[in-house]
Amino acid sequence: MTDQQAQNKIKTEEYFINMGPQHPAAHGVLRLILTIDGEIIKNVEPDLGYIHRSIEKMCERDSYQQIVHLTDRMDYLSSHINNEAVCLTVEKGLEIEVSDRVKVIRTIIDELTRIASHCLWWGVMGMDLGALTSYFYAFRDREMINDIFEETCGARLTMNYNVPGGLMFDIHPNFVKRTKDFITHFKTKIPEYDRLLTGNVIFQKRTKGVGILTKEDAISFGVSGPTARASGFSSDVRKHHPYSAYDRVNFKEILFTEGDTFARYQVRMMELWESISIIEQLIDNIPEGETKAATKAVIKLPKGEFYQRVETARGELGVYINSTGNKNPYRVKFRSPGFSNLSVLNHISKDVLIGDLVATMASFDFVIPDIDR
Amino acid sequence: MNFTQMIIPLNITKTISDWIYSIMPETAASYTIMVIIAVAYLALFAVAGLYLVLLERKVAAWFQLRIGPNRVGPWGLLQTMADALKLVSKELTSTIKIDKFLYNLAPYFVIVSALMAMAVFPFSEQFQAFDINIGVFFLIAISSIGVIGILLAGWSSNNKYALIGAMRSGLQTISYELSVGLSILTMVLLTGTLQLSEIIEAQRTGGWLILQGHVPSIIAFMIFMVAGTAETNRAPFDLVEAESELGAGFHTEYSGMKFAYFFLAEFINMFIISSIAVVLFFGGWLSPFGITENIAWFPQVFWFLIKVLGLIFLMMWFRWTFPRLRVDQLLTLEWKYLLPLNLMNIVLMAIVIWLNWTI
Amino acid sequence: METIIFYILAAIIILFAVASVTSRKILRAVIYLLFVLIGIAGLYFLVDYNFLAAIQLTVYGGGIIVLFIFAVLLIHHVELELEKTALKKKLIAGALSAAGLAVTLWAISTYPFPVTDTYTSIEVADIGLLLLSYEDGGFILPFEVISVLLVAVMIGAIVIAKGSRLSEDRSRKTEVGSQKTEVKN
Amino acid sequence: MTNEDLQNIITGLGTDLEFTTEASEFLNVIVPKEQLHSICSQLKSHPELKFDYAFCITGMDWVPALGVIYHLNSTELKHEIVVKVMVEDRENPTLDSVHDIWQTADFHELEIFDFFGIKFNNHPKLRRIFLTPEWEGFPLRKDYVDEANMIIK
Repeated sequence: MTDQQAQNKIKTEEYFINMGPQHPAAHGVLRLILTIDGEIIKNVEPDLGYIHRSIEKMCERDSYQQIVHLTDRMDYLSSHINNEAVCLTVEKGLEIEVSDRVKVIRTIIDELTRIASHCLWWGVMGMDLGALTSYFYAFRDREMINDIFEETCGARLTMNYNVPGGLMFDIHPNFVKRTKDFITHFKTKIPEYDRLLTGNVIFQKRTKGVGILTKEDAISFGVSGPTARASGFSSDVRKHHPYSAYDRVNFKEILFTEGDTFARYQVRMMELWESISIIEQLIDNIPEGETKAATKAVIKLPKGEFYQRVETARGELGVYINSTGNKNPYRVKFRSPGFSNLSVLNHISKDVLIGDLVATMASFDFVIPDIDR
Repeated sequence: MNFTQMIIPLNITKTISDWIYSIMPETAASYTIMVIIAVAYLALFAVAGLYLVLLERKVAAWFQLRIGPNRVGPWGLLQTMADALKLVSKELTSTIKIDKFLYNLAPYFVIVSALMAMAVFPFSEQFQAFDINIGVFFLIAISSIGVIGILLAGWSSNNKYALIGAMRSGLQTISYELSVGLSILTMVLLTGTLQLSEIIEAQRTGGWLILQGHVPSIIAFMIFMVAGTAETNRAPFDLVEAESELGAGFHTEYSGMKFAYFFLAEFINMFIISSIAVVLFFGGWLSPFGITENIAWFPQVFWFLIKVLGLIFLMMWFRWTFPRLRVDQLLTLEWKYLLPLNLMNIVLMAIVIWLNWTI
Repeated sequence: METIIFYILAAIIILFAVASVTSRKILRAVIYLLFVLIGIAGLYFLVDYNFLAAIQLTVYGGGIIVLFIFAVLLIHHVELELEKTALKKKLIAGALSAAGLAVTLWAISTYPFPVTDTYTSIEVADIGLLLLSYEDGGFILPFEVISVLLVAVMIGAIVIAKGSRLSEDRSRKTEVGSQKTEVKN
Repeated sequence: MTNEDLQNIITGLGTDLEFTTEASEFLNVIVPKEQLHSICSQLKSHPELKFDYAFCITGMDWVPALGVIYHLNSTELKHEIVVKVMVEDRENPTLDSVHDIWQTADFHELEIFDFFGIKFNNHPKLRRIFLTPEWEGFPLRKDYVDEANMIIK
């Protein structure tokens, strides 16, 4: 008997299993091809493209105003921030300076969007770990934000409120009051979230020390957003490359060093407080001014390359526009946070159980159209 | 034969039995009554299971800031009836490459073993179908059969998710059966009998067993509820059908009525676990402090059901609050914490009885 | 009535015993075996040996059959079927079974079963006391011996399951040795 | 560090490098494709550069050349550059993979292979990540034609 045979006396066999494209933990049409030994995951291979709509190709055909609304459909949970990214890029190209009012309103809505997105993530994370109640708590509060959005821009999810040069129209008269009401309400609800999930022993056991991502790997894999900050990688675009009104507000960049699922959870929970603080700083003194700078009906960007980064709820969204001076861009590339974040999944999911993979995936907060585009 | 101990509770049933005895010979009549009782139990628990489903949905809604089913019938009372009708009339789909015989057998295994256990429960002093002298042991025996149905369902579906679910179910049920058995044994030390009616009688004078045995009893009760929740494969121990990991686990490939059997069995099992707990810890049909002891017309079954529903609510509370455990944590909990604790608890209980420290 | 039930149970037992032996799908064979065991438990219930019946269900139904199913789950696929046995083997097995049946029937038919009129129901408490009694007719010695045996079995199982890892270092050393001898040759 | 300083350091890393800041907010470095891997690994390891974060990798079709644009950032020293590489061969374009330098390149190179058909040497598993394996053509190339689904102006 050779050594190999002696070690494999009890022989096991690896097998493949498809997680998705229709799977409750995939949050959309993400297909993971898992190689499993018993219940231990040996390899995770994402197979994408189930919801690929070729937005980058469509952008080459469309005018700059039309591109904005395509980006709603990428990361639909931070649609306003996506819109803003394109608008900022175009404004950079046209060298338009938008008014302070636009900047402040954009920032407030960005942060509201972030809260709404984190709420949904929190509910779904609980649901993935088997605590179904969190989902409904989160949706109760998210609905209030959606109502505010609906009143101002008519849409609840894919808002399309930004246009190159400003906003489509001014905020609704109720906007300030309702936002303040929401902030007062939500401040009492985050402790409730903590009581339901954060302090739970099972929850902590499921998440602590699971799916550890080191800082070096986070940088090398291009991970961004809360996922990266949980590993200690200071990647907040709002801090490093401030846009809109982020240079005039005080907020902390939440950094953890553990890099495990629980750290990723905590980063997002604490970001909720930071978002509240940002809104509180801005909501009382929205400056007066124009809501839309004058632009031509047909926007033509000068020849050149323009790159703009914004911080969505999931991480760094980069918009690269290459213009030849026409009314259509020559090439548009969206550097989506989800795509880079997904690439690290296989690396940190070796030799873990299926349950751990689900917890890790939940803490990454994937939105599949953001990955597929 | 113990079958003769079957006693009919209310006057109306007395009339029916008199009538049956009057129209046919005695042996034939007794067997007819047996069949009638069996059918009545079947119908009763099928409906009870359905209403537990409704209760769960209402409780869940209550926890989750919703209203819950409220359209079919008054306050949605007929909702699960409508669901059952829908499931009965649904087409039974299955994949081609299954083991047909075992695939079809599995749901019946699960539901029959669940229903068999119902026969021995004393709902009131006289309302008990089969007062077997090894009552508690019989319940353990029956519940150990039920897992076979789940294993068969998982294997014969020829589906990897179902197979993983079945494997998990095997691990879980075999492990937690130990804790269920040992915590029952702790209480049996106190009563000295396995017969359910005698266990309840022992609590008539000395108070409920959870008080009589104080510390070890309370520990035993806690372990029993944890292990019982695991036995019924309910959250936070629902790894068998963990929907975010395995789709639906062992019953991924089942549809229509066969799926409904699994679903119903879960709720009947929940009822069984709560009933055992009520008999062993909370005095079965005995009223608290004997407040309705002297009221002749007051149905004892009321107290039994109130207590059972209380414990069922507790299990639902678990389900809608806790996240799910991971499979290795599930085994760690049982083998490293519950089992040693349980063994120590038995010794503690023996000492308490030996030194006559019971209340 | 009880005779009717007995014959029904007997028929079930024989039918499923035959099915269990002839089935070519291994898990089905296990399930047929389970039915045989449940049938036997039914017989015990029929003669009011409730305790033995419950033991039969727990140990054979809940324990051994579940272990069988587990083994099958681990190694077998739904679509696999066992090989057909050769006619020669069939004949030998049939002859041996017939011989066994003949011996059993002969033993049963020649044994003078004493008929008693006194009916005693066995209480669980009596069984428990008897198991732990060290007087005449007590079972404390076999009880303890069996428990020691079970511990030995358990340790053995653990050693076999972990065996490769425990002897890993040793086997590595021997392999290094064998390589050296190969070089010499 | 200013773009001039960066340019001075990077000039020493390879030969035939072209620099431009025209029509772009970053310093653009155009690298010959043969030197791509060596320059990229030096960009990461050089103590004064430390470009450890490739925040965007874009496939490009400058008709007739195909190419890749790397947006690089140093998380420590906070400077950014853009590296461009071109390949003229449209039939069988091949570049060196940089996934061993920035692991994020693994997925981005898959995306570029999928849409531009640029093959990457030493890539661990080059496959079509978005499109089906039997898909014909590379959709983001300017000469890609799909008469059924594309509106051609």
